[in-house]
Amino acid sequence: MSAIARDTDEMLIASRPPPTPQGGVMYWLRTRLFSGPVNSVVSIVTLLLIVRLVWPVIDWALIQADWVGSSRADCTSDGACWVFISTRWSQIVYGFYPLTERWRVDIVLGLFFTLIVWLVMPRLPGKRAAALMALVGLPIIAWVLLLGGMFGLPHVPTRAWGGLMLTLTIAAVGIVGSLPLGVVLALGRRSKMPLVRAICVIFIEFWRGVPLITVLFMSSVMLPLFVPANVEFDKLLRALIGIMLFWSAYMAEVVRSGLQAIDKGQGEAGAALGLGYWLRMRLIILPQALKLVIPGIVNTFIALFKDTSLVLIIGLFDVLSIIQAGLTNSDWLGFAIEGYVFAALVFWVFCFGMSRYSQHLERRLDTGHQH
Amino acid sequence: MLRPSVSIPRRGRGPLWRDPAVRALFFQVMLLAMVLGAIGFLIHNTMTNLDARGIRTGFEFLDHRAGFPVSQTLIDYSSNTSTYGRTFLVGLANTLLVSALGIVAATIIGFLVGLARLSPNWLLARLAGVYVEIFRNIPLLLQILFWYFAVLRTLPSPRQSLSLLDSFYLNVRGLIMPAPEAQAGFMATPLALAAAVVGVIALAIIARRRQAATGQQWPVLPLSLLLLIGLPLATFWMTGAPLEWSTPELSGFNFRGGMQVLPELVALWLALSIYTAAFIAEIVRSGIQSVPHGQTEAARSLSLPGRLTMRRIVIPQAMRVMVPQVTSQYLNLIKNSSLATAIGYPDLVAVFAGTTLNQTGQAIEVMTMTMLVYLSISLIVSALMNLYNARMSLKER
Amino acid sequence: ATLDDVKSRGQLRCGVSDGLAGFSSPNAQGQWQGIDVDFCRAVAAAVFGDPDKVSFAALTAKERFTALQSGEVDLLSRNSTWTASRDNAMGLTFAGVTFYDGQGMMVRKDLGVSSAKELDGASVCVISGTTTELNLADYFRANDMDYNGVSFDETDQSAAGFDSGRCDVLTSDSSQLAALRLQLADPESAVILPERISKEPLGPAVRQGDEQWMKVVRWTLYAMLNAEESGINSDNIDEMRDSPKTPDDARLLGRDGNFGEQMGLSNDWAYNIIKGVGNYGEIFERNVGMDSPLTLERGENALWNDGGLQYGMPVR
Amino acid sequence: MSDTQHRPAATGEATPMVTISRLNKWYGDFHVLRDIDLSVARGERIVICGPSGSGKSTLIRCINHLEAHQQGEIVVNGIPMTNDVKRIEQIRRNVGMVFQHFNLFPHLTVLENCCLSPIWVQKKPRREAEKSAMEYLERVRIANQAHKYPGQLSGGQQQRVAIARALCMHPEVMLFDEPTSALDPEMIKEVLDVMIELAHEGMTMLCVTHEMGFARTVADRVIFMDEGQIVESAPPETFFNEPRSSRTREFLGQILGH
Amino acid sequence: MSDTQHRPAATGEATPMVTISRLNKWYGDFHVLRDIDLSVARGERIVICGPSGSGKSTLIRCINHLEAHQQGEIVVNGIPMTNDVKRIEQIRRNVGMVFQHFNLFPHLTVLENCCLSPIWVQKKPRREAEKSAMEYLERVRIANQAHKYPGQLSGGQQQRVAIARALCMHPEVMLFDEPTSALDPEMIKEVLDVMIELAHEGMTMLCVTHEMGFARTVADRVIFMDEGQIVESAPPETFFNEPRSSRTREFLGQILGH
Ligand SMILES: Nc1ncnc2c1ncn2[C@@H]1O[C@H](COP(=O)(O)OP(=O)(O)OP(=O)(O)O)[C@@H](O)[C@H]1O
Ligand SMILES: Nc1ncnc2c1ncn2[C@@H]1O[C@H](COP(=O)(O)OP(=O)(O)OP(=O)(O)O)[C@@H](O)[C@H]1O
Ligand SMILES: [Mg+2]
Ligand SMILES: [Mg+2]
Repeated sequence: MSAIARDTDEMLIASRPPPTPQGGVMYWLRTRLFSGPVNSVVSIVTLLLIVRLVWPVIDWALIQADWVGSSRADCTSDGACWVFISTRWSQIVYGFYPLTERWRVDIVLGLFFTLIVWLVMPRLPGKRAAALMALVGLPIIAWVLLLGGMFGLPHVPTRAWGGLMLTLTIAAVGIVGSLPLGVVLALGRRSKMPLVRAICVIFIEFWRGVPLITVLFMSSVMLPLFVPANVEFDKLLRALIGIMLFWSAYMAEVVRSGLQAIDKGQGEAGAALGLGYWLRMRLIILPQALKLVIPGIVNTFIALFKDTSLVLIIGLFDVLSIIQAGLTNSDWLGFAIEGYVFAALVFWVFCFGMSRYSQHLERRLDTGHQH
Repeated sequence: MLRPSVSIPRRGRGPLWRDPAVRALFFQVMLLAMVLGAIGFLIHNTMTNLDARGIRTGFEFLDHRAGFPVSQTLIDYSSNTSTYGRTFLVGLANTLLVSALGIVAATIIGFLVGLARLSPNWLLARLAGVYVEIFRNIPLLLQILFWYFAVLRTLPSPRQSLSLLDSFYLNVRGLIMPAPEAQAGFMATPLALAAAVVGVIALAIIARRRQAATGQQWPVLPLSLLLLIGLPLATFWMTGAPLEWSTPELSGFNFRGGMQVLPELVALWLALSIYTAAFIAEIVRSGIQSVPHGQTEAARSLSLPGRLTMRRIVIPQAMRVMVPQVTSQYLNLIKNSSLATAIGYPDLVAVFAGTTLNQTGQAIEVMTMTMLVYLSISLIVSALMNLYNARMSLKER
Repeated sequence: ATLDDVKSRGQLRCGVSDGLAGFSSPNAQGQWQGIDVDFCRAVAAAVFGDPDKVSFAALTAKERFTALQSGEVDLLSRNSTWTASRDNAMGLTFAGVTFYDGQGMMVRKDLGVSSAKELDGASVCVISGTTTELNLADYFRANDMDYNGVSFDETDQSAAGFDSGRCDVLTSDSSQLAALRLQLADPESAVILPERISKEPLGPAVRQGDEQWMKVVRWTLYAMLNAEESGINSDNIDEMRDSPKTPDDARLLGRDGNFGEQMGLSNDWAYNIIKGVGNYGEIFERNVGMDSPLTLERGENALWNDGGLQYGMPVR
Repeated sequence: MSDTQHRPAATGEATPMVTISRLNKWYGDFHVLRDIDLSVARGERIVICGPSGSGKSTLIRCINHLEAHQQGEIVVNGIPMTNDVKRIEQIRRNVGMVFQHFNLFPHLTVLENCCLSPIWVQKKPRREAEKSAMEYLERVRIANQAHKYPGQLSGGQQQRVAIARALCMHPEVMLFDEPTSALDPEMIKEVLDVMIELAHEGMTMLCVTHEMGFARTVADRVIFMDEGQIVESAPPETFFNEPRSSRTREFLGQILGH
Repeated sequence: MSDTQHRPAATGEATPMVTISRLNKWYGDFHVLRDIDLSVARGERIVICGPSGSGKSTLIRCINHLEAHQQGEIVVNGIPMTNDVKRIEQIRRNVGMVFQHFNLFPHLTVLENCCLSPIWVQKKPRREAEKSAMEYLERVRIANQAHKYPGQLSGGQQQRVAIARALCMHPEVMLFDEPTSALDPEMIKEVLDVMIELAHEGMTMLCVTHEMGFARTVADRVIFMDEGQIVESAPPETFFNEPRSSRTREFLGQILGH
């Protein structure tokens, strides 16, 4: 017995650093891609497939493409004609926002992206201030600047909004609005009061059940029938409310599924500490439940982001619709592929960003709890 | 001592509004009043406004002749004689068809991709990740267009159709197959199918009994499949194959006779399943991750193999997290099927809320009907899933 | 009344298409362009003297009538065909015809078809929710032929479907067919058949029961037609007003009589239209005619005295 | 043990801290608690023991209304328990609890777990709360783990965190549900020492435990439960030496036997 | 205790059941297990004790590969542990485990929990599996709860289910991670009796526990761990009466002190 053989009072074995794991490209390749016959075949097939599929796309989109010019006449090569995008660029970003006022959009977008970066970069300090700014400051500033009509800024009606700025506005408002609403609905659905529960269930199932298109259709072209004569609502506002209610129902179900997975003991422990219902939810249950369903929340955010295109129904042009509308211009008939590819890229970049950030969050919030 | 039938009320000695029962009642009555009030207000307004604008309402239009053709009809329909009411049913059937196909496919792909994302095989996990990131992050409309034109581009024109046995043809107009026409005596085959279904159920029960008694496990799935396919087929041949096939023939521009699977349907189905599967995959992943690690460890220490651990331990518990969200995805898929209009698949929105609405101009009726239909489909799906969810929920103290 | 509402709002709300070459689509600067758009601007000019006092609501085919019925827009100028049922049963009134169109058919050359009558059994791509879809059905039934319809909701997609061989025939208003043909990968692979299978008079519509507003819209169109007939255009209008050549011109341009006031407008209403937007010919050439990529002939849309159908009622 | 003589006069106080009278509880048709009568004086230390499934946990969970009872009355610190949410919260603020399964909050660090109640319920400044939490963590000897998450601790470490967390509330009554079950003997002693100190500070304690050593040396009264009833309730000397009921004798026989 | 003399000759067997040599394991940079050498003979009963966080759980979790180790070798029943899944499953089929936190399957009833492995791994007929499960449940005295769900049981009841579940596999080695922590003394005795019976049937056991009584009467060898190492390994008489290391003496001092 080695333990017995040890000197009794100096038996301490010093803590050693762990053995360094093997490294190097070859090791990586061997373990990750070619660790067995099946794996190797899969790897090779995949690599071939990637080359077969991706190369023509690169060739078309980058190598053979035309980049500069001002009209379709400048597109001479076989590849993509990005001239369409470059001539339409400002419209894709600003929609129909008046030329002379676009600096206002620039400020808001600049502020928006700065805040996002600030919130997302883990190393930057002052997260609380940034969050406050993003949730309170930015909306006010955006509202004043974008809409105008005060402080000597000319009024820009929401009809003139469009393109990326509209997409981002709707998505941001939708995301920021639907999450808390969804949480409240989810809690309501699990409430012990039968009527509150019934109303939340009805609300959720109703909004989950109807297509957003018909909701927007009703809210845009039929709303004047539902409200007393000469009551006027801004169309964008209607869309925002519709989108928020619609997606909050989805969010509620995501949150509910998270709540279902939380151990009852957690709530009891909170109660035993004297925390009231709301504090218990806020400090104990929701943080865990929401963490659990981050993928579902991001699913909803991504779906919401892409669904902003539906505001075309109410005559507003988001990125996709404005590209589509541009394609109907008689100068640019027949460039649909470029337009659609570019639209896909724009959506992809934003959604991918959200997706990556959420995965980063999942990893960061992992506290190694194993029960 | 038996449990008292009525638990003794313990009214708080504090003020009345502190009593939770009183409080709950008050809030609930308030809420109900508000909701009812809002609904009444809306209805009243609509009626006055309709009156004031002299807009005709009513459902007589459903009996008027529609007069436009629909490219895929699962039920009898003819542009000459059928009514607008019929277009509603035709569109509904098409929506249900593509939704059902999509839900099945999306569930399967979604589960596989979600499991693959957690696979220890690095490449598989990475591929699944790429799948999710690509198909989740691009608008569905663009994906539908992509698949549609990708499908169309790879298929030959009718005259160069790929053909099999001179009765199956594949071309840009779709897959054209012989259509069966039942003759006398055909009824035996469906009856045989029903018998097979009963047989499968019996088989499952017997297999279970047998397992209980001897521990032998039968390959129930293959046996059931054999039964389900074999029995009707055998009956069919034995009764003398009482089916006439109307074989398609190329005449003029197109094939006539036979039945056809439209490329629109295939493209829409592909796009819907692939897109929704990306979402389901993420839900599956989060569901599986929500199961405490201790559960897997316990299963492993009982030496359950990996697949069984997944099936018996992890997935049943992951369902709590997955079911409400997957329900949402099913509902989304059903609703997203209305993007069909972009590629000319005649679903409910395209046929009824599109063409019919435009011909008749009766927006309120048409939109309400459309909304109600989606709502009912959704409620049915959601009710079924909630039932399942309630069964999955844990028994706790 | 609508006119008062519009005036008090200070802006005309006009429903246009969410994208249709030559009729309404946004240009690179984000301004709406097209015949339908210019007509909206003309009405705005007539009411306010300023063609820019108009806000455009982009409407899909499905929404257009509902939006007008519900009061979401004051005027619908969205390539809509004037039909009896729309005029009578839907609570709308058409105010005139801005564009005489007809439904045509385009087929692949390699089918070797030269007449629509030979299309029995063909697959046809069509835009859903339009009169086109119904005309198509009628035409084939009348000629005792069969067809498979594939209904898309966007012109673009239907053209792409045709291009990829999904359909043998693409049908649409002939004003669009020419443009769609240019979009094909190889425009030479398709021909437009000579038949017009329907009449498609496209025009602006207003809500039923508001005579005054309907007349404002109708006379806006007549003013543009009359201006073209008298050779008045946006370049020469100032000198024409200062020295009208004929009494007709004088009345049209508000030098004589109070025809504007009779409608509830100012007397220089027609001047404002021509000055701000142009006469009918200008609008046509600019948006769909020879000055545009669509290069459509005037055809039926020529003035009556050039052998066309466009006829402005006299201002008298 | 040396501290037996420091025990405060447990019965000298005027109002009892916890009074339970004719408490009955059912799970479905299963009668878990039957006619429980119990009065706990201020500063009294009570040990509850009994076979597994006899309703010990259920009883102490009723005291801070984690389980609703169907019949009977519970009065804690003069506040009668009703369904009123405010009142339940008021009671819970005075009652600390250590769970059999710890129920630590996995998304918060050890320190955050401990500061939760002081900061949010007692509205203490964070710094102060953290200081006092660190003191308790020090007492249970895991101050050095303060910034780890519960998932990274061993079972015994988690249990000590659970104790520290309950103590940080400065409750007047502490309920312990087998607080030493996951500890090694060394640790048990330390935890018990902490509990004894608390008792000196006048804290009332109800402790479900099978540490008979603890019961013998620390408890003012030992309660033996079986099948949902209080079978025996007596000071430790009487309890261990001359138990009245035969069921208790049997139980004690087992303990002394192994 | 009466059964001490029935102990089988633990060291008389030819091949050891479990052999661990120079086992090292790190959590990140934290060196949890340091140069562990241990050989367990067939039918031997080993008790592992030591302060909280000393790596006891980690050690036994390595034996059925719930934790991967970085250095050293483990051989169970003649099968060397590698990364090969098949082989790991083969090892696990011989090794039962009772977890510190029970880890029962909450969606299955008690009986289903117990029958899972017999039915699906050992392919026993359900009826037979259920019968044998009921026997084990009877042994740990919760046969009457067989159709409840784990969430409806008391802590002690859950622990007994966990033991029964592991026994239902009929393993050759049992790993117990504090199997009696949530039990009352009566129950502890019964569970220990079950364990002793198992030992008579020739089962090898590694048991992390702080029940020194159990160690004294049942163990063939007691192992004391501290800071990830085996500090002392000796038969109980030697261990308790003449421990060699001062660390052990200190630890025992604490136990005897309270
Ligand atoms: N995932 C992890 N990451 C970092 N450290 C860990 C992790 N898991 C366990 N540890 C540490 O490893 C050490 C040994 O843990 P282990 O669970 O084996 O202790 P133990 O001896 O079983 O203690 P106890 O008797 O309290 O259960 C502890 O100090 C613990 O904090
Ligand atoms: N939700 C429930 N439904 C039915 N029976 C339940 C439920 N919860 C607990 N029980 C039963 O109530 C009894 C008392 O449980 P309790 O947890 O109070 O026991 P305990 O005395 O604390 O036991 P232990 O010492 O094992 O923790 C047990 O027999 C248990 O099976
Ligand atoms: Mg208990
Ligand atoms: Mg441990």
